[in-house]
Amino acid sequence: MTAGGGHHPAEPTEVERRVAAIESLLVEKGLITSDMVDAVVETYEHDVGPLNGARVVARAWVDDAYRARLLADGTAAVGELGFGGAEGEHLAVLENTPAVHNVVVCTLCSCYPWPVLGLPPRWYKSFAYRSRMVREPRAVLAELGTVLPGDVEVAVWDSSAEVRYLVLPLRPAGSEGLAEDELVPLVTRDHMIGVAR
Amino acid sequence: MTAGGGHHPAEPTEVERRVAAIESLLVEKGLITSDMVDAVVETYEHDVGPLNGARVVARAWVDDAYRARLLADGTAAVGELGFGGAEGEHLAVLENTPAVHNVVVCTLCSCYPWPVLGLPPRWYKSFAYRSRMVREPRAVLAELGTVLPGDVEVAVWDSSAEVRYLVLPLRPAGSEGLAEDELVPLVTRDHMIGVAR
Amino acid sequence: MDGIHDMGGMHGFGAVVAQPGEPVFHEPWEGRVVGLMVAAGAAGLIPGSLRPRIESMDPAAYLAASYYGRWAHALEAGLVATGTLTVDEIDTRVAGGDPVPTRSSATSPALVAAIGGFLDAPGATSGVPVAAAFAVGDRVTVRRMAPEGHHRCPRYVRGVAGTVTRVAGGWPHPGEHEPEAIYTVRFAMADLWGADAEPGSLALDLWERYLA
Amino acid sequence: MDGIHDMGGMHGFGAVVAQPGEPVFHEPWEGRVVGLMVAAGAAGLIPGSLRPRIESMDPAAYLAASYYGRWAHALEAGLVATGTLTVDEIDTRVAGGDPVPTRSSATSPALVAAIGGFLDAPGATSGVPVAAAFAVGDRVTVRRMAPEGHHRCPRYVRGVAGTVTRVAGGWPHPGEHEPEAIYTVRFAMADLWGADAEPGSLALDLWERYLA
Repeated sequence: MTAGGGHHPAEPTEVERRVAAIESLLVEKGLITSDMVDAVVETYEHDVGPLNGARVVARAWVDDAYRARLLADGTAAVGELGFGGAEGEHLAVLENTPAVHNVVVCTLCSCYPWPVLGLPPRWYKSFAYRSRMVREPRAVLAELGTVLPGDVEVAVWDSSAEVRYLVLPLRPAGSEGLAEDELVPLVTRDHMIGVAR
Repeated sequence: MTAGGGHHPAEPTEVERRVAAIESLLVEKGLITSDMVDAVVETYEHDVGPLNGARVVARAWVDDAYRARLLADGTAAVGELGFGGAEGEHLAVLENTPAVHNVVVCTLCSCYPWPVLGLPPRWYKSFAYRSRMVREPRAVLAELGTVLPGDVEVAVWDSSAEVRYLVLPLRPAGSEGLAEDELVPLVTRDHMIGVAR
Repeated sequence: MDGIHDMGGMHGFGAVVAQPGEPVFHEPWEGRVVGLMVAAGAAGLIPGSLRPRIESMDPAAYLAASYYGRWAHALEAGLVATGTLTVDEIDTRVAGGDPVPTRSSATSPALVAAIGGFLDAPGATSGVPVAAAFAVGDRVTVRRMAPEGHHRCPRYVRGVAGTVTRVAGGWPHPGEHEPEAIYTVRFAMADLWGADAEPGSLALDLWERYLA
Repeated sequence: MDGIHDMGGMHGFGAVVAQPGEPVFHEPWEGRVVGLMVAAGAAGLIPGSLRPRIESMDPAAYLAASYYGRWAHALEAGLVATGTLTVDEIDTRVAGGDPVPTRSSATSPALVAAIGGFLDAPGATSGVPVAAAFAVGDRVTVRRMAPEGHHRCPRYVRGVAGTVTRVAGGWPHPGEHEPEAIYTVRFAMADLWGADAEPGSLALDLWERYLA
């Protein structure tokens, strides 16, 4: 994406105009350069996304020692694969089991483990998700297409302080013969937030 | 006031247009008549307001037996003076004393004792008043110009259910020689909500 | 429901600003919306209560609207819910119509009298006599809950212990028909808001089902 | 502050609707606002945290804005607070300007690298070692409070008892500099939302000052 290069099917909105005005003023004053902004946009549009997390999960599925390190110190183990940084400084990994299903929300804001999942989707940031997931997780999961058996315990994590959470999903039945690289595409963002099982 | 007879210095707002549309449609369908609406507007613009409450308070100040009846059964005692009706079906009167100052709020809505105070002022309905009066009454009272001595206990009443509350203020010092009719003008709406002492 | 209307204790709404000499209605439409609500009620066009309709507004719309703007929403919602009007016909009239409402040539002395009766209806300080599980002086704790339906138990008292100061009588809980005891319960400010709260007390009226 | 952002448990916000194949940024300006926030931070133009600036938005504006709309508010508020820009000059540019931002001819390889460094900075799962009053397995109760300042203790856990499941280490509380212990505390859903709540548990991370 280049700066403001998108087409505008409708009139620019007030917020769009204000953001453009701020960028123009900062650039014209020489306080920032366009390539600084571009670098961030490029990073989250192309480099940092749920594929990072999927690689972490696939490694944990095939490598028990890695899995143990991941659960003991998420940040360090994720760092072994080259991932880390803003909003992932303090990562903790929540292991799903046949008995327990973990799901993550941030009621106060929309905190999210950027280095392994990228930037959050709209529904994660929605007031509906933020308000409801802590009170009626099964109802919200069902709306998102995930109906959990009654004997699975739901554990909700509200990432209210410094730690960001990543769910380690169950390895799918029937995937025993697959190699690490073949497992990666089976892992979705929704698995790692916990809204898919 | 006649229907829609106010001048419009600015373009009619969306809500103004919708209310006018609703009134026009109901009238044109013969479901209501304009004089029904007029009667309500007239009632609250001219007939029912804080002067009613002031008469109740003045009576209580000069007539101990009335005061006792008022505190025992607000609705009945207010009814003795001819006041009653919607949002005053269940009135309770809160007596200020040198030691205790009462103040009324409705956090969930803006409940208010209409028959004795009329319709509430904007600040009573404001989100600021509704949110803050139950948490920091002294701070809010001070913003409204009422600084209470530290030794006066503040008792806040959130009219959350069916009862509506009216504060019976302290009779002002120096008013001992005044007759009931002379006391009436000393009683303000703010005294009877409890935001003035 | 624990909706946006339940704002007791919240920060962020700014200062309380009074306007000396404020009129009863700031704009003519404010008076009309109150009049329409009462008139439509007297004419049997809107059953049920205003408040659930206001509380079910979209929260952003709730905060953006004025008090009588929320009444206007509830008026429309009530008339649409009963099939008295449709959103389409209101939209059409708004798009093409005059902002000055049509005046009827007819008058309704009987209904105007009925309105007077409604507005002047006498009542009683207490509800009907009813069995009460708690007595004045009892310590009670407000239950934890998250009701979907309309209720009158603000979040800020949940889990807090207070003292019954009055057994007010019985009224039906909103949406029901059988009376249930209501208690005035007094809480210490520090129990609601922490040790650094302002001193003093807060009282509110709670149905028995809210208490343990 | 216990502001509009503290919405855990509230009703009224509707259904959760996912959009399959959603782009990272729905509009170019959303990407620019994230980029500007990071770039302005890297250039030292905005000290302090994003969140207090978002939380202090007018509540109606908060609910009316999108997520990146709230970032845009915080970006502007931060730049104005430091005197980097004025509201007047932004308003003037908005009124007269092009919605396509000016592109600089200059580049900043060093600052771009610094951004890369910021975005890739390694960290640690736990904060620094710090004295901790509670241990794993302890029952703790969240204090009643009503803090004016930025904090991370949602209202829905106030007064509720839970169990410490992890002593996470020490971090400074927002707005402070000395580390203080953070605990992961697990609550039973029924203790938060009442006897008819969904079964299960809820965990969150709480600074020691929030607990008793």
